[in-house]
Amino acid sequence: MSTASKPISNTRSASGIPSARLITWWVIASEILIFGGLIASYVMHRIGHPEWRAAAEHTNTYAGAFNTFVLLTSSLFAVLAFKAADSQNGPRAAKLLRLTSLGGFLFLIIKGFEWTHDIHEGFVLSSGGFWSYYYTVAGLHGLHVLAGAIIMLFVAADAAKNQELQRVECVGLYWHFVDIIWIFLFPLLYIAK
Amino acid sequence: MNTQVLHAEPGFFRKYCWSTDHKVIAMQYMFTGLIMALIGGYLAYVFRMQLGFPNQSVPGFGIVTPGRYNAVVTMHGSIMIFWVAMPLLIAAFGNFLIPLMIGCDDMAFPRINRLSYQIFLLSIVVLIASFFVKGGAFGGAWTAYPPLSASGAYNLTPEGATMWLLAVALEFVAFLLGGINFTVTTMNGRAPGMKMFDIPIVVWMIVLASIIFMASVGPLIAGAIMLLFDQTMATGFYDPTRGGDPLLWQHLFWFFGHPEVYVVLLPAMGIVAEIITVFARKKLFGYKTILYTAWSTGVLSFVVWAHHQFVAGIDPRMANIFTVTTLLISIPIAEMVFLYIATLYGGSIRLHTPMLWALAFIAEFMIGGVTGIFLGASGTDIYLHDTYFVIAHFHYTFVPIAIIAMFAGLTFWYPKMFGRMLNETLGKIHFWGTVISFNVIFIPLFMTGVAGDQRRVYSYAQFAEQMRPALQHLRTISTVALLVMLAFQVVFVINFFWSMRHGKRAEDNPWLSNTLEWTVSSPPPHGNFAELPTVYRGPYEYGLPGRALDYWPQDAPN
Amino acid sequence: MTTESHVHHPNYVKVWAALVVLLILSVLGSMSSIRAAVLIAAFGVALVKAYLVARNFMHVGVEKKWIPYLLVVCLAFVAILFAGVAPDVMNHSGLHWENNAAKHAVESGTQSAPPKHE
Amino acid sequence: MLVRYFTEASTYAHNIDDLFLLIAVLVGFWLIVAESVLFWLIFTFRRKDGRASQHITGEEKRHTRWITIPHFLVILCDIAIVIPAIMVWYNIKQNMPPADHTVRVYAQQWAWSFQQAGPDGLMGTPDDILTVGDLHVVVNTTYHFDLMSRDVVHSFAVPSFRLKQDALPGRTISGWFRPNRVGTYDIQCTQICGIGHALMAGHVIVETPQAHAAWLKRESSLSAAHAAAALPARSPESSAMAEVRR
Repeated sequence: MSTASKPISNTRSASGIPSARLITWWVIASEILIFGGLIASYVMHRIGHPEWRAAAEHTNTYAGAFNTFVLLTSSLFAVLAFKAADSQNGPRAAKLLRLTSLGGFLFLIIKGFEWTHDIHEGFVLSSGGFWSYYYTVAGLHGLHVLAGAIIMLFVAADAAKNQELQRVECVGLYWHFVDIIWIFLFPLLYIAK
Repeated sequence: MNTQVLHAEPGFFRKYCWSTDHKVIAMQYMFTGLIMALIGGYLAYVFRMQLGFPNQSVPGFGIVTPGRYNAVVTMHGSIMIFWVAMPLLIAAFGNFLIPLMIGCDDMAFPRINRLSYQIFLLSIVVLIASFFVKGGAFGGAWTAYPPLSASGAYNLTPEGATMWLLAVALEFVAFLLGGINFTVTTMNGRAPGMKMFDIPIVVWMIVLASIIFMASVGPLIAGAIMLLFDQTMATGFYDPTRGGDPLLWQHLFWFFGHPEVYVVLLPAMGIVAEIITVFARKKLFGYKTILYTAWSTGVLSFVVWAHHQFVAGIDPRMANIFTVTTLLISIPIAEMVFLYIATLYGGSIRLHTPMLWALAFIAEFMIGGVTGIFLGASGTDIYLHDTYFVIAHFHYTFVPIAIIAMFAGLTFWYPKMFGRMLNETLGKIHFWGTVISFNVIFIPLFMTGVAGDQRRVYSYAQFAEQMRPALQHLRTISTVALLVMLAFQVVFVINFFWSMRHGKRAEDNPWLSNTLEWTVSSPPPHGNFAELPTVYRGPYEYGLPGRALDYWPQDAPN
Repeated sequence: MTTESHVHHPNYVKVWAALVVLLILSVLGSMSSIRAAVLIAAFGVALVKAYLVARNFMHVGVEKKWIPYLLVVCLAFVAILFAGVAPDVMNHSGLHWENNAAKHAVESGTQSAPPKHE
Repeated sequence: MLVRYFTEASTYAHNIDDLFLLIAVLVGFWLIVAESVLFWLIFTFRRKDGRASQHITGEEKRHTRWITIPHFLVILCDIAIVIPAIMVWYNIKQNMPPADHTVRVYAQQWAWSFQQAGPDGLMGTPDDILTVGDLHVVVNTTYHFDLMSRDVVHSFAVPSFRLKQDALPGRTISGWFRPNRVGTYDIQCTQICGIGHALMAGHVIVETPQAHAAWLKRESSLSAAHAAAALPARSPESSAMAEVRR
């Protein structure tokens, strides 16, 4: 693998930002609008329907808080991986990225237990307005976590061989963005009752 | 690793089906888009026949039942916008032109580009398959307003509705990937020396369109997920009895739906700009002003969406805000058209086929533009909303965009794409046949619209006031004109394939143009440029006094 | 590829510690019985946390100026969407219209406090 | 101008028609000017041997004024359109003149039904007149309507009244009209509502007060028996009907 076999277009950087990072920013921008549209819809319904509070009481604040902690910590590992990659320490970056990915999977496992509990209580996707939004918003976010955690393993495999280290930063940017979405979902779904 | 090896000649499969070459992907998009245009045209033929000659068996289709009529109308709208206008104008021309025009060897992310086309193809497979499921294709109009679209009990096409929604969602993903790639490529991949205002307008416009698309489609993707759950998981996002709201979908849809108009308009404007400058041998009048108008159109397009919903049950006070913003957006668009017309002043105009198409675009688009004012003004929209006036209006914008400007671009860049010239005589026959019959189709529809014909109705038998004989004559005229227009497309198909083998061999720069794509051989080789160019000036230096040639290519040092 | 670093690396562990403290604050805030306090604690803290992550982990401050502008413009579009849709969807009545179904749902939902299991 | 294509049968119909004419004149002027200039330029600057094209950047003031002057004129025209447009809109959709009568309009797949007060003049009493498909109204009388849908989105359109309003399930949307011409006029559904969309026709019958009184008398003796089993009045119940359909 050498940069020579990539198209020149990929290596040029007329804007001053490398293409890989630039496309990550554009992806984040478009994701803001996808999540933004969904969250805006949720918020306007939530304000208009005070009776949803009764349903919101059933969400487990501590599970949500612990998941926030897991994501925040994984974000820390992601940014430390970037720091390692920045100093050309591929193996260390790979190790940290795998920890980040582990955090992502841990998040999903906790989410799985939480949802199993909710479903046993009788709250499913179609149990009413709040639950529909609860599962849809968190589910869409969960899919992003899953995708990020898997992509990160591939990036880590390359990084371990000191290849494509610039990708460590990009996948990290994406991960922090997913983290920020959760930072807002946590109060929206678990605290505002 | 598995990145592709450049400049090596790959096998047939890798070359045409699994290629990451932007030109091959452009051709894939183009041929797919043209095939979809044929399907869309066939559907138009079916429902126009039913309207022009009611209740007779349509040759090549059969009896048009109400259910089939709804499905045919829905699919015509969806296909023409999502699977014809967008792939042809943005994806095909964007893929072909952007790397060539900015002087670069490929897209910034060739494999994402390939993935974009593959997802697009998958969306078509899902869409076409929906014609053959139980209940047939979705019949709830391309706007898919719930609760009609949300419940199979209402639309009677439960599987078709879900597949339609999936297909549209996949198409969105494909164009998000493609559009972001275009944007990054243009921002980063430009040849040395090409500054922001040296980029050809068509590239600017495709990139702006991609950005507008990206910014407008997000909420609708979210909305589509919710509608999908309403259809399949018994949720109630749009169900008023369960805390949902059907208006929410309308807002999410039109928040995307209106910018979408500009998503396809801007690339068409870009194509026309390239062509009129080359064939008038003129510098574009006010290059920067055109860009500013395009930007302001893009921004304004996000605050006008509810003019599609004036009578849809939104609060009537909101309509006043949206009337003002809607009329506001007419200002930059009018100015852009003025600038195009002004470009012709002092030119030396050659009326080759591409130029005819480009000029026809300007002339016809103006009709579409001014008739929009009737609909943007809330007072008249009360009467005209959901009548054939609306249909005639937006076809006077979409046909110039997706058909006329597309043909303009196709005839203009055909020599570069295939290395041969198109036949001029056949091209002109096709041009006049298409443009004249296009007007004969839609001018009668303006009249039936103001005479009260409502949309999406397979028969007016129940409406005494619409059964006036004069109206039926107008509908029949329109249908016959459509048949004529479709027949003239045969001329194009013959010209297209005949010229590909037997046309005159094209030189590198047959139209004596300035932009970089004309400096490589026709068709361009894999990797485009033998030596990557450097840019010294803007793209429209024509008729410069004191020079031997009346054009000055961007990459010529002096 | 990127040999020279384009960012200065702050002490990431400290930032993380601040984020965790903020998280604990918002959970503690949620125990308050004053609804306004809960909401302010929750969303105020969320904004601060998002800022910290964007600033220190995503380095938006060091990135080219237009990147944060781009993100802000996207947020502005979401705000426009909200402003245009909320009068119809969030409100349940307006000039010459009334959302009976939503009002009915609010009434019956707030009266029958225990949620129904399906 | 519109009256040539469609009868005017309500008091505000001519407001819309006048607005249509105003817009037609203004945009028609611009369209003709712009198309003429376009074709004039095409013919004047056709390629001729020995005449080279000029180099005009379009950035000098003496050139840009050919754009900026029309630009400001377009703004003026926009203002000249937007003010009357909003006035017409305000008059029809925002400002409701006091009603002489109220009628409830129910849309459902695929029929219109109407509920009017019976001889006692009160809505919601057993002697209410319920009709399907036909709406009987008195000429020169101001009506308010409360529009409701039982299933999907429909649109209540009476083109001769220049009236159009979507009916949304779960909502009651009000409006008004004042017929001023005796006759029978079509009611259309203008929002696609399923396979029966084209069958969803109705008639509004504008009558003289005498004819209306006679109709009322006939109808109230007929409907007294059916009143109890008739249509539900409010939407929660009707939504329950929608639930049953699933």
